[in-house]
Amino acid sequence: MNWKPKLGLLITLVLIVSVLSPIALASEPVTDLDVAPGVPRHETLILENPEGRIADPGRFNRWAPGGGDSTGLQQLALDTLWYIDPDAGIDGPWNNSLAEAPPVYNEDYTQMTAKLREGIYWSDGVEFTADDVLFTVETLMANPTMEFGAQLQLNVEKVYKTDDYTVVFDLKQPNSRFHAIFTVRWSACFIMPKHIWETVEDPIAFDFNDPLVSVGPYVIKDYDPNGYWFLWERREDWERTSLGMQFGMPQPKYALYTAPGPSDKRVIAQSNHELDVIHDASPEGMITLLKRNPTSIGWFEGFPWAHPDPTLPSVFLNNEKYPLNMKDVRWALTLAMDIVNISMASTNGAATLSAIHLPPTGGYLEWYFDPIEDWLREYSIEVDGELFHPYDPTASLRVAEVARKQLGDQVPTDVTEIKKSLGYGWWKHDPDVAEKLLLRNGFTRDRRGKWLLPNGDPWKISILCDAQARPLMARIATMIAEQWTKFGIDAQAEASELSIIDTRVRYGDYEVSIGWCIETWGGHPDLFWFLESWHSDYYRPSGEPAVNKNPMRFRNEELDGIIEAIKARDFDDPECIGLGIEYLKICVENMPIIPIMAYNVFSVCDEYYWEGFPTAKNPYTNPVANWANTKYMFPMIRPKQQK
Amino acid sequence: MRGFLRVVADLYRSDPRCRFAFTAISIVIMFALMSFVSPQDPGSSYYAPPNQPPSVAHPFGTNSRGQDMFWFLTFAVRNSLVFGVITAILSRIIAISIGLIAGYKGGIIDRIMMVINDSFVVLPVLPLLILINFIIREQMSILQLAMVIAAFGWAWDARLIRSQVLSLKEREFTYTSVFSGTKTSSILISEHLPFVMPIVLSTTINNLLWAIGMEVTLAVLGLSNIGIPTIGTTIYWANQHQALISGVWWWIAAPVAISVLLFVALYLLVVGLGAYLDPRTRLQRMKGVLSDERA
Amino acid sequence: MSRNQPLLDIHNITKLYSVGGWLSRNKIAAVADVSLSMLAEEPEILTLAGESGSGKTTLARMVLRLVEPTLGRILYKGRDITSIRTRKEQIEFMQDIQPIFQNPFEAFNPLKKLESYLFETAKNYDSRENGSIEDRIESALNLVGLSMREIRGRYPHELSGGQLQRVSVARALIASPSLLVADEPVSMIDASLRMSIVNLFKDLKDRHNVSIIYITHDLATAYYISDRIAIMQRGHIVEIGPVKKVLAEPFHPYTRLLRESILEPNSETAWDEEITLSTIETKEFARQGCKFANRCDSRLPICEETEPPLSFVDGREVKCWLYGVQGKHDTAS
Amino acid sequence: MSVLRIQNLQAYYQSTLYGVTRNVKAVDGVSLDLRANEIYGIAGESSCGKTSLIKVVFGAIKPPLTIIGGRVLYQINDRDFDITQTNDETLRQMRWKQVSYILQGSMSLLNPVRRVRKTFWDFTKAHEPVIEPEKFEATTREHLNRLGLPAEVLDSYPHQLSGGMKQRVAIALATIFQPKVILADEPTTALDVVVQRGVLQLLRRIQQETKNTLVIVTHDMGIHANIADRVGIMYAGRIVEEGTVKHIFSEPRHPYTKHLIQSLPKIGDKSKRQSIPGAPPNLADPPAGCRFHPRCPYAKPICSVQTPELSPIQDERRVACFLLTKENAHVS
Amino acid sequence: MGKSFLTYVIQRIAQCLLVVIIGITITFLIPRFSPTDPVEAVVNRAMMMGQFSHPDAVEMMKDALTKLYGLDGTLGQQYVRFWRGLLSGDLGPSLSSFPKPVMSLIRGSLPWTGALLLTTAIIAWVTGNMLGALAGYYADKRWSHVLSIIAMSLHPIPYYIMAFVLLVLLAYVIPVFPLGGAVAIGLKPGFNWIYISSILRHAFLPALSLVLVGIGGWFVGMRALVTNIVSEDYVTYAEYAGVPNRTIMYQYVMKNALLPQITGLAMQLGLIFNGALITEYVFNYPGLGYLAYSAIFAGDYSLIMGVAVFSIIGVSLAVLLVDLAYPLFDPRVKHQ
Repeated sequence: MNWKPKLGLLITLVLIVSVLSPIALASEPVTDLDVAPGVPRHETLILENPEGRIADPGRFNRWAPGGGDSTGLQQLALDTLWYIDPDAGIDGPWNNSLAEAPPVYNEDYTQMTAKLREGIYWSDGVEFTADDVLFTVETLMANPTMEFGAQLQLNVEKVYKTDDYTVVFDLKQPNSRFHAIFTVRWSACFIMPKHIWETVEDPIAFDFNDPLVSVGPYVIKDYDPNGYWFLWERREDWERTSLGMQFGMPQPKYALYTAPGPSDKRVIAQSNHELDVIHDASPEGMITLLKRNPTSIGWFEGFPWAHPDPTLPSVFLNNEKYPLNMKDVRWALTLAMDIVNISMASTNGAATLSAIHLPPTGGYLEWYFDPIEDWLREYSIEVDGELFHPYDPTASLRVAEVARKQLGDQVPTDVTEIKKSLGYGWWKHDPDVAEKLLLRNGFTRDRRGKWLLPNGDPWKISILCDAQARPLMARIATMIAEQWTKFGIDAQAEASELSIIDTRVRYGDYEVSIGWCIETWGGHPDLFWFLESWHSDYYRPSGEPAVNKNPMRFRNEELDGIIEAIKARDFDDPECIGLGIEYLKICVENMPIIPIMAYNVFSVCDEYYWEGFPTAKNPYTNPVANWANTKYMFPMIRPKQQK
Repeated sequence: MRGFLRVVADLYRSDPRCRFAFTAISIVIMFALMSFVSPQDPGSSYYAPPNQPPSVAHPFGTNSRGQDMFWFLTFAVRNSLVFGVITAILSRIIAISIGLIAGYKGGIIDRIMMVINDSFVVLPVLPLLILINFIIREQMSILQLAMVIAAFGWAWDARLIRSQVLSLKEREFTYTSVFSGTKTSSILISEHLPFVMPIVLSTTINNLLWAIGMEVTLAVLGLSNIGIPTIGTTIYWANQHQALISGVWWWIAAPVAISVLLFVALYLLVVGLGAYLDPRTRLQRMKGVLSDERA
Repeated sequence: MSRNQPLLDIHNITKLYSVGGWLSRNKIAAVADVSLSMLAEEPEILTLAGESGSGKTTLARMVLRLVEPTLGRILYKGRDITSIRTRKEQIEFMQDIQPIFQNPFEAFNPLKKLESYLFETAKNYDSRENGSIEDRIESALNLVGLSMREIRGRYPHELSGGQLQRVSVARALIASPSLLVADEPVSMIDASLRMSIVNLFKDLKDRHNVSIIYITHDLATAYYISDRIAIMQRGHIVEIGPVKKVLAEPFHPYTRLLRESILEPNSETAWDEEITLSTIETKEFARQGCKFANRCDSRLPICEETEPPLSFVDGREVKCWLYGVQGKHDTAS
Repeated sequence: MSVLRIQNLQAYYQSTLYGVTRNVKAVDGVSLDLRANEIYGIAGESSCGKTSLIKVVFGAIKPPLTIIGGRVLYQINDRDFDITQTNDETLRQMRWKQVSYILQGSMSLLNPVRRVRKTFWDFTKAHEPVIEPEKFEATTREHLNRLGLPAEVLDSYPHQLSGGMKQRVAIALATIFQPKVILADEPTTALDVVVQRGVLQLLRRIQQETKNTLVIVTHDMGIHANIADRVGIMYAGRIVEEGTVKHIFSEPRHPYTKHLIQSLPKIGDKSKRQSIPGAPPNLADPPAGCRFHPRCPYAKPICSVQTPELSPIQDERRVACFLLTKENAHVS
Repeated sequence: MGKSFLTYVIQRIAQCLLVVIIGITITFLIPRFSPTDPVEAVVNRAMMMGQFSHPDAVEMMKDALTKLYGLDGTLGQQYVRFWRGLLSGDLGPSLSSFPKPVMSLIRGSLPWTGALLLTTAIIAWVTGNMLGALAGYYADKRWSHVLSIIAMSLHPIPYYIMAFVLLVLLAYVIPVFPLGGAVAIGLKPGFNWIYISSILRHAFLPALSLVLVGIGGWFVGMRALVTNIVSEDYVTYAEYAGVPNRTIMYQYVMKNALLPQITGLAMQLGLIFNGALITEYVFNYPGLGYLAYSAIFAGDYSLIMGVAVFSIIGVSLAVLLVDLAYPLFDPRVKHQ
């Protein structure tokens, strides 16, 4: 009985069949020519939605929690009065979108008037008018849990129209920056279609899904009931939108926002030409892509490729916590950091450094970095009777040098180019001076060289960072921990989740954390946007939630004066820049947080199906896919002929 | 101790599986111990040229953080091992106590214990671990993580042990001990424990594997203490630097290969040791008379 | 019968078990309404005999408190043994009643040294005589014909079955019990060694005043050592009385069957008539009337319906309608 | 006419366990001659090698059990073969059809999760691959009927049967093809007296009906006395005495046999009986010479040096003892 | 007769209920100690807009949200409210996707997780046991050793790595399978070959990774069981009787060894989340695991609870069913 070979045969057969059958299924090509039935690949732009899977994909109510923001919704379907581009913009950073002109304030900033564009239509054919704006404001004011609701309630005394295209806001108190609510930087308060929403009983519960009426150039065509992808189709009447009206036809007939999964997969997907715009790759992913896929491009043509977001990752120091409440200690910690290594560890050197408390992006180099450079070079602190100049104007050059060892010629050699892409300078790595600063404040070292606090306790620091959603922060924190440890502080990176970090930081339940509380318009020099909450009026001690951007609990009388002065001036008043420079000097002096670099986003675009993506050479907008501003990409890119 | 060494020697000599297992385990342990003489601190980085493939100077290559993978892994393997072993021991203590007591006492105690036990069996462990991690991760040491994971890793094994004890307590030698006036606790420990040892051993390996797997899972999701080098955080960092697709395969391959080697060795050891400890073969060995020859 | 307090007094005990599978379940009485007593001043060896499933082991286990009776009482020296709660009471009880198990290889943990059992026992029970622990162990071993020299450092497998069973007895004796409950103590012992153990039991009774409940299906050894014998069938004692009377001239048809089934080691007496075997045991448990009726050659119509009473006949008690008078009641004390 | 001749068979358990090599001399020079139409009893205590002997005779030789020497010759249907030399396929064909085996431990012989009918089917099918279900059912029922077993057992699972019934099913399984030789190893151990008698009477009836050879191996002398025609007494791997059942029980000659028979209690006889002193030897390290000599009250110096041969002392009677063999009689 | 069975069933169900209640209570309590707070999460998100929000506005928002989410009141009150809702089949609204009912979120993901994991669990179980049984039955053969080593080596490979290596190999180096998702974009659900083949093609890599890692455990367990059973008397007896090896292997060895593995399979369902979460993460598979994962990050108590409740009830039910059905597999089992 020869059953043994038979059984073996049977099992082998089963295994072969089970392996082969799906491969046979796979004979259907993977890189389909069509993205979806009837949606040709070459007419589609595929972008990454960094939010990942959207739990409730059918919810398009952008004004209340739930659903996704960056699914194309805020980029392609919604619109508001004004946009400020973080970069140069197509015709300047300021764009009047639904508004026809910039906001007009009265003398004492208690009234703002917005003039709307005519000829804009909702995708269902209803005209967009002042009624929509009024309705939006009133609805939100009636529902403080909706985004901007509480804020509008606090600001707006009355809103009314003088005609169908003019909206007037009477404000409760003077506010020269009220228009910011309706000005997109990353996002803003978008306008609702009144004719859809007015019948809705509970605006919070409303999904805004049947139909999703768009005022942007695209309408939703289909979406994954499981929230992984959203497919948009260009409106037939695209020219009746502010984008089409101003800049012509958006080129892709379709736009697909997808969540491609872990970062490795984004790289694979783009190599397979299945993802045109990666929101943010890791630096290594970027390098790999450039090696593997000749059509992939970054913001800069060469190193450091990444787009510097107008946000400033910094080392938050809780200014209330001993010993961080001492200026010398904060400075000592700064001088104990070696920016070259931090840059290498976090981004392989592809970081745009900033020694001062503003992100080195957009117009800021010109507005703030150039004017203050000389002052920085001269700036000194007194240590043991000697003057020490802490500024190191060559920091970015040194980074470039180290990076060149690894990446070769891709790293620029031209100083101007380096300054533009890698930043100007940073603070010196000078542990000796740092040591002196500590010693003079009563710190001592134990036998093993570890620092002891003036009260004799060992000095321990744990650096709160996000290892999950923003690995860059973890990489920075780990490197700083390593450097501080070498310096003699018992430092450790403490990874946690974004929601926990945010809450802890807001409540002051931390000593050191990596994050950002300084962010700017990028395309506009106004600082009031983030600086307002640094005013000591809004100071909240640890234990109470910090107001917006002052989690480090910093207050300074001189700064209060500057903030008040900015507030009293117009948004576009050039004097604001001078005041801003004074703000920078105060910060350098006190070092409330240690600035590190711009948030460099490794947005990678694939010029396989499309070309003309925004780059540093042609900086008409920001390629970072989740920004509402990326809508400007659509009329500017061009299909590329495939061989 | 001498007895232990004899057992090891016996197994080593007679069983090729065990010979391989001992060798491999010794290598892994030696490797882990080398962390104590490591010239490199696992907390420092960029001391070596990054992304170097394995070579004489760097047997496991270097990673993108400029760390020598050989020396880095000595720490990672040591910590993962320590973590796994602590978890396994703690959860064994729970599983053995619950299993022995529930099985021996029976009745209402058994019922209550088994309801609790089953409740733990049906819990969705990973989401809960993630949550607990949220609550107490801050600076969670290896020991604390081990305690948390151990708290979820005993239930199924306790059931296995209990079912064995259910039959053991009906064995005559149990009654002999009872009538010798022996206390319940020592009956459980000195009479029943040796019999459940083979099963304890094999569940220990599974538990160890499960625990280290859990740690890797948490780390991959960015949920562990990234400051401590472990197999999990090694993979975390490799992922952050996209080692798999940027060609730095040794960053992932080295820890995976070590854990595969370790576990294959542990399995083989358990098979060999299980046979050795199994009361049946143990008797055969000691008596030299084959059991089928007894009427 | 002496009106002195009995050593062991079993009153109408019953043990019910549930049997059956998924869809059917019955309660069967492993031991049904059994009464029995042993006297204190006059040590005896009482044999419980019967086929497997007759309830003899369950009965013994109830006496040992390893199984709790469903109904009825067991008094040991006048004390209801179910009232034992504390460890102290338990120890006192066990010091008086000790078990000997069937399989000496099973009675000791194969992974433990034998002496540990002896030390453990000696340690846990107070000596009734003076002497160190060592001495008490040595004298118990001497009683069974062994000495510490032969035991020290040995594991169970290193001894023969006979030796092990002696150790088992010695261990029990360390507690100086008044009653030994021996469940098939020689069935696993080789024939060439068996009698030494049997003789040992006899000796213990004769010379050391230990009463023994001896459970066996081997009627030959039962005859050899015991004073009284109780034949059990399907939970009932069907015949009880002096061993010489019961086995020499069995009354109950079941006892007769048992007696006839014995394979005498003598080719002259080889049997030749065939017997009927019961096929389904649980049916026999569940049947009304006499449990033996379906196998009985001399069954009467009444046997099918009504359970026979225990009748006192010719120095023994028999539970059979052939001897019973209707309406006559249980005569067991 | 002999059906089975065992010639100077030596079978050892050769094992190397954790570095210790052992030779357990389970069967050490056994010669037997079994005839058609007889019940041959092999008596011996635990670990005397009787099970190993039966295994070798059945050809169930798996490591560590190893044949060291000797032959096991079957003469069935005019075919001769030595089971120690036969290939697997012949062995498989021969088994159950010609020789079957009832294993010790009836309680676990049946697959607990398989209905008895299926087991019968498997066993039948193994040797009659083309049998049809109807025919199988009919023959099986007839077979059971012949053995006095209810056909309902076919629908049962093993656990639903009593111990005695299981053993009878095992016997029925072993006899479906009416083999010429049936080897039964402790077929009634762990059964009650009454059941035991029933099972033995079944075995005897089968033997009487088919006139085959039944080999019963058991330590229970009562069984031999009651059903065997001839009995071989085995001690420590060797046959020490062989004779008709009558002779063995009425006049045992070997000191071991004598003691064994005399130590058995009998109902109606309360006279004192004694066990044989000492214990059977460990077969891994048996004593030199006659293996019984350390326990033998009649041992002479030669007994510890030379091994006595199993020699005929009268018709149908063979004994291995220097006290009885003529050529050594003078040595005393 | 049937009555006693009924009593048993009732007892067993009561025990199952108790297990469910304890399990759910544990799962209810743990997130309450979590520092993630759904209200704070929404507030943080609002802050992300970069806009200045007045502290009073934030406070207003927080109070309103707390009420809206039903997070006001003591732990006890929340617990009672939770059970009241659960018993009426309502798990409440999701907090991170407010006001979407948790039930409807789960409804969307459950079929995917269920189908993928059940199928792979069964495939892994069958293949693992099959190969394990063969390897155990022919323990002396060379191929048996090789198979064992392979199975044992697969077992310790982390899910993530296994999944990713397969992905890189079969979706990148040799791009025959899609990178992720459950079905091709834009395909309308329907009972047609295109849709079904798309599902199969998308499920292949996730399934393969789960199966490969899952096989090892069953293999090792089965092999050990078989090695024990092979020495059972009834196997020897059947071998002696010349029953063909194949019959012995399947009917005598494997069938018996499978019994403990059946309970194992039911219990295994409890481990579903480990594999599922990572698999879904790597392959963008729209299942419950990833849903739970994001719920945790959003501090979405009600969604966490929802997924946990489903998991606990699912596993308990599976174990209960296996327990009740066990006598069908094993005729010896008596319910007591």
